[in-house]
Amino acid sequence: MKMLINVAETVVADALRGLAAAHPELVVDVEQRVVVRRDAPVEGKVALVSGGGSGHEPLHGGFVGPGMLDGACPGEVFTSPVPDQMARAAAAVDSGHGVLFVVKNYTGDVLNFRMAAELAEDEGIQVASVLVNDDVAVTDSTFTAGRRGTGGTLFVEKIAGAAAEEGLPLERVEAVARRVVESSRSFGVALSACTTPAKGSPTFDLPPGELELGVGIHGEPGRERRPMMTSGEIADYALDVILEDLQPRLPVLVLVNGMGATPLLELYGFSAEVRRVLDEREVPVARTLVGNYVTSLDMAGCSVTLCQVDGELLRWWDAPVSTAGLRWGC
Amino acid sequence: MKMLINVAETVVADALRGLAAAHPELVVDVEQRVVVRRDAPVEGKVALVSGGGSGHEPLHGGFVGPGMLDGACPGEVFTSPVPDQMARAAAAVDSGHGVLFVVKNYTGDVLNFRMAAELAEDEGIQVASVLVNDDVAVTDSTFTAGRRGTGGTLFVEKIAGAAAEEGLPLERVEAVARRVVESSRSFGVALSACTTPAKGSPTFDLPPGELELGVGIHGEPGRERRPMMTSGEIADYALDVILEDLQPRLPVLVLVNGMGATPLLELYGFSAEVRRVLDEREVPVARTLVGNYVTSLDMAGCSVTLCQVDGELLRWWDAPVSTAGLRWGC
Amino acid sequence: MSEANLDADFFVRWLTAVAGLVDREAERLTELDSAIGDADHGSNMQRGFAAVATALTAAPPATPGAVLTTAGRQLISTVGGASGPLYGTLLRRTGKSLGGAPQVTAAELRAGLTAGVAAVGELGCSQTGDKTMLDALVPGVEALATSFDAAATASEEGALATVPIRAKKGRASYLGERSIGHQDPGATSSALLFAALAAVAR
Amino acid sequence: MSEANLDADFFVRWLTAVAGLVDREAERLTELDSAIGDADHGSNMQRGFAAVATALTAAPPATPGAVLTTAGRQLISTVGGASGPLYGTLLRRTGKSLGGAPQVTAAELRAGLTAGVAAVGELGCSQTGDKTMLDALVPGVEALATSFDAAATASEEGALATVPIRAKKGRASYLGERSIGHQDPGATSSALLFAALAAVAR
Ligand SMILES: Nc1ncnc2c1ncn2[C@@H]1O[C@H](COP(=O)(O)OP(=O)(O)O)[C@@H](O)[C@H]1O
Ligand SMILES: Nc1ncnc2c1ncn2[C@@H]1O[C@H](COP(=O)(O)OP(=O)(O)O)[C@@H](O)[C@H]1O
Ligand SMILES: [Mg+2]
Ligand SMILES: [Mg+2]
Ligand SMILES: [Mg+2]
Ligand SMILES: [Mg+2]
Repeated sequence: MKMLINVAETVVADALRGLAAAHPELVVDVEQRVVVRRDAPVEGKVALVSGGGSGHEPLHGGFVGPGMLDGACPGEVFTSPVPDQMARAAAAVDSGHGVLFVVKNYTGDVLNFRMAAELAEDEGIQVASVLVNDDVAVTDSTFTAGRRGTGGTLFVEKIAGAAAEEGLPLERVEAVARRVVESSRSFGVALSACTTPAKGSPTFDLPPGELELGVGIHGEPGRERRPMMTSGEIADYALDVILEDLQPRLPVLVLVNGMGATPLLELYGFSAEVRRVLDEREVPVARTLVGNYVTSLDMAGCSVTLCQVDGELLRWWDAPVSTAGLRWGC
Repeated sequence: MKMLINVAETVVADALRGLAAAHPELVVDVEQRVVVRRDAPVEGKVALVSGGGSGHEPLHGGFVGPGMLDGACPGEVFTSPVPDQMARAAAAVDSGHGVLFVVKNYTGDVLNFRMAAELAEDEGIQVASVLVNDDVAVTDSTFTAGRRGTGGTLFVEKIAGAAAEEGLPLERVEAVARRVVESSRSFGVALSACTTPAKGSPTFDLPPGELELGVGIHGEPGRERRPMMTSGEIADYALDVILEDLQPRLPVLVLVNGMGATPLLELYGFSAEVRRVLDEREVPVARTLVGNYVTSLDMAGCSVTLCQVDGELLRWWDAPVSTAGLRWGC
Repeated sequence: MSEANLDADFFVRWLTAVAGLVDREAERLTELDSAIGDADHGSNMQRGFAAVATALTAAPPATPGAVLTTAGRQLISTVGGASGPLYGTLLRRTGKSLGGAPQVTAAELRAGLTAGVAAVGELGCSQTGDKTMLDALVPGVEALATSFDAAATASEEGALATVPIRAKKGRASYLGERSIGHQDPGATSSALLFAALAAVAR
Repeated sequence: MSEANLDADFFVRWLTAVAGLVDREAERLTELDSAIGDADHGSNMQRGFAAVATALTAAPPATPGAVLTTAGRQLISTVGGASGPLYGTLLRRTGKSLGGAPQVTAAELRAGLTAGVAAVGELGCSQTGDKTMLDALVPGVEALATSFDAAATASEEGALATVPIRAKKGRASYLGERSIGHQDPGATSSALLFAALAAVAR
């Protein structure tokens, strides 16, 4: 498998060097793998820190900046970062008003962030954590590690980031983040598997004429495999699952997210089908975002995330944000 | 080849429906395939119209909005749009101060835009055109159709768009656009071929262990094929070709552009190597943009574009822009 | 050359026949374009001539000139790419030079096509030997002086003769040396125009 | 169980042996993780134990407890993923329960490991039968009551016994039924810990 890399061992460090070169508004510690806003700590503001395995770019490093995250910690490809990174990030961004950890629900992320919270609290930093688990493809039961965190993470980081920017205290920013988690549901499909630099071959086998319904962002298997479907059929299927679970009573934010290798032309076509289904189901759409935001390296496919929002959450969604990966209003 | 589509025949129309649903700030005529700013025509402003074959998204439809294009005309996948589209777009955006056509140098685009200019002029619209031909992989001689237009198009549309927004008259906006063309050079590489929906199989054969140096954004062949290279070697090669031709005396804008299927993680890593080479060559870098902007469907690979800028061009580059694909400062 | 007068209906039948031929040969045209272009010439021609046939059937123009200008306008409005404006110009210019006559002679058609082909070269800044549609159009029009069948043969031969040429215009020119050994898709579709003309004239 | 006293050097040799074994088995661990996880367990363990070996060689701690807490800290700081905190906690908690003694008996080690393994279950909210490292750790520690070799055998058997289990924790749990028939990578690496212990004790 050909990749635009030097060697597998340095992909994360190389990417961080590139991020640093392109974004002088970020402080990138390539050695320690910590990305923070240049103006951190922001006086009087609760800070948001997230992180996770690399390979999902622009998540999370691309979401560091005014209106979203204060710091991010990239791990090895598809491997949770270590607690030291998160504790270091927390120390770099804490203005004394506390830090919210935004954690995607994977065992590794959960455990490492938990340890990081202990380390940070030892340093006198007030820490709260919110667990993002929006992936309805996984049954949340005592028989699984619980729903995975995927596209909903973007909504959590954006909306809680705006709430923090407004000066809300830690408990309230945490509560906002939790509200967003409770309001978000995602479903992903893969048309092809992704290839990690370390392994060099696809992480799973997907026969030519089939697609994986309910795939995770690390190529985790989904609910089922089916013969290839049209984008209209995929939208019907994905929204069926999401809407059954979410049962929205409020307008929704829609994220049509590319997994990495699916052309934007196709993503926009798919989002037309998503809108069709939502219209048919009489679910009002407040905003739609289409693009590659929570990716899975070079996987072909997409995910849909809905987040139902009241006026307050919508206002925070619309609030200015200025990051490498998401930017508006400023 | 699996695609996230309904049928090949409707991909462009489907994508336009999706664009319309996601972007209420655009007026999308799905039938006539014209995308314009909702506030067009903007009083007192020269209007910019571009277009070309689809499959390069977000180019051009994703660059319609304040600070950049007033209108865009998407053709069939990899096929120039027809003159009627461009003439219609020109009529929709002209405030009486004239329209600048931004044309990528492909025979089809050139001929169709030329006819569109005649049609528009017949309607009393003042039209100027600028030809973007930044691809140094093609020898510009009487034996070719000339250099192709690729990544430089983004610089032209952004910078001339800012100049137009400032109220410059048509001849001066045209002159600015021409200055940007003269200051821009691109070079692209493919790690894999792209697949058009109509054909359904890769547009060219690239053996597993090789890459195509100097590829075009429609999968046109490049200068040579070589055994796979590291991202550092690719950066050395591409910038050698570009710098030999451009010989910049001013700081440069750098665009590290993904062809579609290359993960952002790799693009950032590659841009670190681009910066290394520019540092070694003592070429000062004014700004760097990394992402998928001028794509080639699901091709894996990237291109680099340099544009040397004086203070004025840099100011226009930094000026606010608010489009689906590029947004800052507003 | 026969003295038979060609009326509007003849021209409608000609272009409808082209539409049929292009439909049948679309895959081959795309295959040729795939080798030295961007694999769309077949679908481009199909889209264009289907629109031509529809327009001519819906409201058949009264004169040969009007048939051709209408058809040319349809091509320009529906094809895009390089071939749309070029073929559109070919038919429009030919149609214009036929004027408003209700019938034309084969000689008049030849004169008209000569003007049309010249306009193609002007628009495309191209000439024979560049490995383009001109390599089939020019010999085709010349042989029209003999007969429709001769024109079909000559344009077909012209298309075949593009194989060893190195492309100087259009997308194929990017290939340089590597364009040698492939038949030009546009020249191939041009030969279909003359094939249809001969068939309809029979 | 032998009465031999285990000093800091013994623990350094143990963990260095683990590093060697993990290095040798990395590909197999990743292969196992590829089937029911995300194909990184081998490289995770390699990275972690390489750092442990380096740290212990650079500045060998004076007591068994310090060796283990240092090693655990290294794992936590370098591995990431699920296995980093879990193995890190295992070694740290074991080390802490050994206190500051310069030498410990095998029985004391077993008591320490019992506490360490309990901490793993607590941190991971997991228990034996969930198809995790616990399925090798728990029987391994139990069999330590007999001998180091018995512990190696028991943990190896525990790892093998994960094959028919349906995963309830970690990444493999997403697979549901489809996790059945594959050996758990973490249980497999846990067995390596005991294999190294037995080898060093011989
Ligand atoms: N400058 C030109 N002059 C004449 N014919 C040209 C020129 N450029 C291209 N062509 C013709 O157009 C054909 C390609 O048409 P088509 O594939 O439909 O358009 P595109 O190249 O835009 O994809 C070529 O095979 C060639 O015959
Ligand atoms: N909750 C848990 N409790 C105990 N062990 C666990 C738990 N979750 C995962 N594991 C162990 O971790 C192993 C996976 O480690 P690794 O692949 O390094 O991390 P990740 O799953 O984050 O990629 C699994 O095989 C399993 O033995
Ligand atoms: Mg992992
Ligand atoms: Mg084309
Ligand atoms: Mg073509
Ligand atoms: Mg793993």
